[in-house]
Amino acid sequence: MTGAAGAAPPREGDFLDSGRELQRRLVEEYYRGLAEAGGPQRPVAYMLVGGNLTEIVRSFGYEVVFPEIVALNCAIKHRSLENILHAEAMGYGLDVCGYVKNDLGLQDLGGSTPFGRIPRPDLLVCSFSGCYVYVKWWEALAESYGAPMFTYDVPYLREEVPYKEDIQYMVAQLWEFVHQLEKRTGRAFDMEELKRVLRETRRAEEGWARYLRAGRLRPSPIEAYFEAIFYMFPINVLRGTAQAADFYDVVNAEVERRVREGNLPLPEEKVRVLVEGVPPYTNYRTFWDFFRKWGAVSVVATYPKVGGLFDRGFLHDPARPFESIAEYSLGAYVNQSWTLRRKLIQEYLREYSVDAVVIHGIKSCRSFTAGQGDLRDWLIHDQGVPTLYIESDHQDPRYFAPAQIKNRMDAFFESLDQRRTTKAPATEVAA
Amino acid sequence: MAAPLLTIGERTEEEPAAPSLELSNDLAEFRSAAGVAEMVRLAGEVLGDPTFPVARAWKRAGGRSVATFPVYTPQELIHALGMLPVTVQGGGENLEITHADALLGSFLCSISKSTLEMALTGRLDAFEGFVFPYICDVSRNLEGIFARSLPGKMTHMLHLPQNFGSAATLPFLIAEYRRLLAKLERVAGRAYDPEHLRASLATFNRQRRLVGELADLRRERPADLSLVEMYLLTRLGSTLPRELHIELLERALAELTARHRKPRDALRVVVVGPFCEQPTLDLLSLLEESGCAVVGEEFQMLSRWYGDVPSEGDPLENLARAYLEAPVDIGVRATPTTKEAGILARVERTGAQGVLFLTAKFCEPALEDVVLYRRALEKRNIPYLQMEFEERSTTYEQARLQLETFVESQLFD
Amino acid sequence: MSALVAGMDIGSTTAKCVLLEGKEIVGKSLSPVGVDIVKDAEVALELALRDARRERSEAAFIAGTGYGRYKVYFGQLTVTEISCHARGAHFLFPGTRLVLDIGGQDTKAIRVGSSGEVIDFAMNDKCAAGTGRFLEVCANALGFDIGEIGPLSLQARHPLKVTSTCTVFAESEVTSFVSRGKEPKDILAGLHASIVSRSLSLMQRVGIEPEVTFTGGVSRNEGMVLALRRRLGAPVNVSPLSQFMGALGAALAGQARCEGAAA
Amino acid sequence: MITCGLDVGSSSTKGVLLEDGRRILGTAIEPTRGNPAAAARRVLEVLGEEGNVLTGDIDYVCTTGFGRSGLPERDLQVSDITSSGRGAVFLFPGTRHVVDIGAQSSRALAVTETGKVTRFKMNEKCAAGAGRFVERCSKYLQVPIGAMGPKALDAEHPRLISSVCAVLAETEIINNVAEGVPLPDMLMGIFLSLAQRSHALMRYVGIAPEVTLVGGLVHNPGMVRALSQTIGCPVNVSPQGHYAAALGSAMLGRARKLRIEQGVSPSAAVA
Ligand SMILES: Nc1ncnc2c1ncn2[C@@H]1O[C@H](COP(=O)(O)OP(=O)(O)O)[C@@H](O)[C@H]1O
Ligand SMILES: Nc1ncnc2c1ncn2[C@@H]1O[C@H](COP(=O)(O)OP(=O)(O)O)[C@@H](O)[C@H]1O
Ligand code: SF4
Ligand code: SF4
Ligand code: SF4
Repeated sequence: MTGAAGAAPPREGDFLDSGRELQRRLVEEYYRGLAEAGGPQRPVAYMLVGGNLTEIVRSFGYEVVFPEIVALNCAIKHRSLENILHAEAMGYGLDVCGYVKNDLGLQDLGGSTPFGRIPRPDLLVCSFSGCYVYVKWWEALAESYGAPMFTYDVPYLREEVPYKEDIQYMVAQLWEFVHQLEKRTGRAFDMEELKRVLRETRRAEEGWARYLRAGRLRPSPIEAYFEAIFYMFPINVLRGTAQAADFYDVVNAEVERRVREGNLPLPEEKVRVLVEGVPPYTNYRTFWDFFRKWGAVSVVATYPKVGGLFDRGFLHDPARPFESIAEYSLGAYVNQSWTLRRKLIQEYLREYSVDAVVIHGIKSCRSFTAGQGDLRDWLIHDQGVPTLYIESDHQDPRYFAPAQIKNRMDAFFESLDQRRTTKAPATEVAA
Repeated sequence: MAAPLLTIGERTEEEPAAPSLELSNDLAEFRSAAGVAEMVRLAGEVLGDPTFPVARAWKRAGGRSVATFPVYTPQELIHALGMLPVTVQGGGENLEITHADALLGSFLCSISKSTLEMALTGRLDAFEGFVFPYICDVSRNLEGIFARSLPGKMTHMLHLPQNFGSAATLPFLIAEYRRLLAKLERVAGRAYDPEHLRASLATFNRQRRLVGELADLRRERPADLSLVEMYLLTRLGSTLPRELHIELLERALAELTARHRKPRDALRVVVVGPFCEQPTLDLLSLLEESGCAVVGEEFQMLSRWYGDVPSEGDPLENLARAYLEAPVDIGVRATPTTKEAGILARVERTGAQGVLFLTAKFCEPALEDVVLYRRALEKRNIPYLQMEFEERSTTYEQARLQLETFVESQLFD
Repeated sequence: MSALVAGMDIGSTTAKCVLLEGKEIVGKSLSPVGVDIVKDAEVALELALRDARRERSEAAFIAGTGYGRYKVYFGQLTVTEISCHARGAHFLFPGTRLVLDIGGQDTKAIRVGSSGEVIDFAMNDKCAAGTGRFLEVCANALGFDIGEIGPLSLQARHPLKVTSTCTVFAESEVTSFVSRGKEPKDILAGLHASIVSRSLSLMQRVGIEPEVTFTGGVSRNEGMVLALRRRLGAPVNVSPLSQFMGALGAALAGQARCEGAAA
Repeated sequence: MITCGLDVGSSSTKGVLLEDGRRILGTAIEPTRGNPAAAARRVLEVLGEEGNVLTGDIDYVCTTGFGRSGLPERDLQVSDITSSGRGAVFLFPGTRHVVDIGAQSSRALAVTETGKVTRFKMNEKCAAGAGRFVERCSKYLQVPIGAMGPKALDAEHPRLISSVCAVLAETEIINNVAEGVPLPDMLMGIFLSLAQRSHALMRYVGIAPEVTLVGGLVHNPGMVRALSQTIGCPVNVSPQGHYAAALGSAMLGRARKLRIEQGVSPSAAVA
């Protein structure tokens, strides 16, 4: 699973606005800051996006590296293949998650990226939330760096209301983690500081949620997939800082201006799409173009929820710091059972007046993808929503076959078009 | 849905929940199996039939059974409620996949597809419920697909914890087992009783001990029990009523102890990887044909996850503790030791001359470990070979070539 | 009088052209596709015009489909082959609800509505295994013509089990069967069965609903048609025009566009 | 002692007559055409003529390759990976890494100074990167197979093939033609793509100089250049590299025969 698109410069057709500019600056600053991090003064913790413990780790003065995000930034910059090939030479098979290969290849090659050097980890925090590969990946990092690893076991979310025992288990682990950090850093845990950080977190989450909900408007002033992915960076990477919270204020002001001035993602919104799945970062623009060509705007997407379902009302609560962190880790999108994922999508379909669903399966990500075929079947047969399933990879450009994907997307949108024009009996039209 | 208590055979409610073996004639053949060869033949038949004849027979006799996906589920709980636990380990080489492909992506292991195919085509109708342990994302997600595909059946995703260093893990796992128990109780139509679980622990202890003896025998005298024979005899225990399996193993061991075949010259290898999806019997035979003697492997892990589970005290706690403390070192369980130490210890313990990575195609947990293992082996100059397999394959040219080369490279100098 | 519309399907192995006037197919052509697609398309059009005894100038509208559709520079409209096969099948067999199209490089299952509109579709992903090209390679390896293998497969008495349908390995798999003394007809039956099974899983994806219409070049293979009928346990529509279904659909789309413009 | 090595490949059957493990008396190659036994017989005939040796004078026959087990003439069979390692070291004694590209498979081998294989990796089930693909391209592009390599050397801006599937790669090539990509660029693109796939296997095994290319692709100078360019070091090639596996099996046959003569029990060997 993952995070947010990085420092790629905006291109014509993107919104050339303040949000996008600011996002680029934040990304650059973040990587600049990392370049100087490491060692006892500014120790570095590696963390996974899903169910992460940013707030706690930050309150102990750690800099946080998210290898998933570094990997996707490399992929957007067309730098993933060399890392992946290196990882394959190390012995990682063709079917191993692209993030893992991109990252471990990169690490083995010395950690230098187009944005600067990524520091070595002083601590590995493995939030086992939503993806089994996390455990394997962190194990590999632990062995190659000899760095200490903390495994934060997050049970799978199987009922809407979390089990009491699960929360207890996680809270107990968080306390153990805090004690470990105290020993490691020689600093005492400061609950007030954590609460302060959580307040910033909450402010960012509220802003981000507001932005996402703008997709309900018709026409939508936001692109809830291709644009939102850029805007995921602050919520996932900088959560807990004032910067992140301020960022969404800027973005939301921008969205309001768009609504006022009619500056929309596309001149004409022909199809309102829900997108499910991790994007093909290596061919992000090409993929986006395939939508634009048909006037398809994504008004809601599941992927931006991998860091948490803030738009559904979950927010960190400074009054219940550990409990709310535990609830947060439980509720991230891929940590939810398919039954819950289906339910969420069902609600999105209604709330965002969705016309069609596009599912992008990732060949090397089973966590997200295993079951998307079933989802497709459910959408078409049980929900009556036209749905397209296509497959490529998030990190490995060798698996993005533009001609084939384009052909499928053209056929799909063409058939939607055709169905709108042919007045077929209602029973036949699955929409 | 409070179904009446099971009345199988002559068991009364007061007795511990050991399922009766008199349940049907269908299993009579096993009881009268003349010797190891006959048992192996029957095992091949029963295990090669993706419609689960034993579970069907059990159901016909009025019993209920619950299927579990590999690698580990505390089947003792199912047993203690008077039900038949069965490990569903894929559909084997003869199952044709036409439905499951539509619901699963193309880059998934075969076992996930064949398991779903069996469900969609009614082959799993003998089971009342399905448990998927969190061994990987595929198995975990499969639960959600089953929940939609088989709406009338119980499905459960069992969260096997991965934090082995926390004081909170044991209480969590006990709570997790209780949740599973609650669902199982509904399926069984009876309440959990610690006494019954104690009895089940004893039965499973006995079964594990015998399986262990079989493995020891093979390690010491590989010529007397072929890999396929051992595999089938062991795997039989994942589908037969456990009491019947115990009977069979006792007889088999008695016969095998007297066997003395001429030892063969072969390369001693540890096989790493096939802990979940199972290779075909042909591939297993091929290992031996190409000159490998398998002295360590990961098949049928469930039947040897831990040693004896004590029955004094709270049996549920004992069961949870046994899972957590087991020194099992496979790809779907985070271990306290490093992978490097783990593989070297295994090679040393078994006296292996090489390591064979037999990874199920698309099995990510297995694929990721290979790298760490291989690094450790290279440091020590221990030869290894990595191959991928699928449960559905008919040609073995590639596999044969690689195996032969591997053996030749050790034998010629 | 309705206009003469050309539908062209530039596939991976063959170019097909259909000339449509009103509801009547007045000419058609089938020719191979090589490295010069543009020229091959021209040739296909010329051949069809010759078949219809018409002049190029008479063709009021040209619509293209198939992988080569963007290369057919003289076309006024391009449509994906998915909608074309649906339209074409609906035109010939109005009761069609499911189209199975097996061409040289891909297989598609298309669910269509009562007006011929596409409701859902699925295509082979990952690779070109189990498509028409696969059969060609196998036929070659066994020393037969592509037209011979279907009938031959029907004579099999002990069909073999074939799991790999990788086109590239087909040859060695076939040779290894031959060297094990297996009979060509049994091998062929196995190969056909394995393609049918693959197609079935694709059809499953969109939902199998009668009537089923089989299109694309591989539908000319009687062995495949029969194997498919047997597996489905239901009739399957096949027309002598099956390989032209895409081109026909393109012509129909072109016609609709003309009429739309006229109206 | 005269030993014969027969390499029954999926596309061609190669044979070598070796005297005392040192001197090559003759080589022969015949298309396999799905009938290994017949091809082997033809090769044996040609070998006899070329080496001026009667069948009875051959002391030992060792077979290798895809059809190794189907020949009644054999005394011993070994895998073609084991044997091509030996053969490569015979041809270039400094060899430590062998790339073997045949019709349907490519492999990378790490070898010792005696040619013993210490590690190897072959292409997976998907056959997208081997000689047969080159043959197909030759057909499409209507360039004779022997002319492809030399023509490729004129490339200025090679156009790589991205598709991993050989069948889909054909479509890509056809598209390139339609776009007017010059022939040498396309050809070199094909070889570079193949070289990249081999490179992945080689890196997995670990590349150590000297690197020797064996298998049918040795006849193709375009492939040789693409390979050395991709891996960034020179590659040994010899026309006899096509016979490496046959040669290696002749050597292994000799070693085996010597051991039997010295009275080592046959059961200890691989037969
Ligand atoms: N006469 C025939 N009999 C049986 N099969 C045929 C015949 N002609 C063509 N085919 C099959 O049809 C395939 C080509 O189908 P087609 O639909 O024309 O492909 P495409 O549209 O991709 O070019 C060939 O690969 C071959 O398998
Ligand atoms: N004379 C030649 N010129 C160029 N390429 C050749 C020549 N002979 C063989 N090849 C190439 O070598 C491949 C066959 O290699 P080979 O090692 O004989 O295969 P195998 O051992 O699998 O039969 C062919 O596919 C072709 O690409
Ligand atoms: S498998 Fe998927 S969820 Fe897991 S790390 Fe990879 S991309 Fe993320
Ligand atoms: S074979 Fe591997 S990937 Fe597949 S279900 Fe089993 S553990 Fe998971
Ligand atoms: S070469 Fe074969 S297996 Fe590989 S992608 Fe192509 S058809 Fe599929």
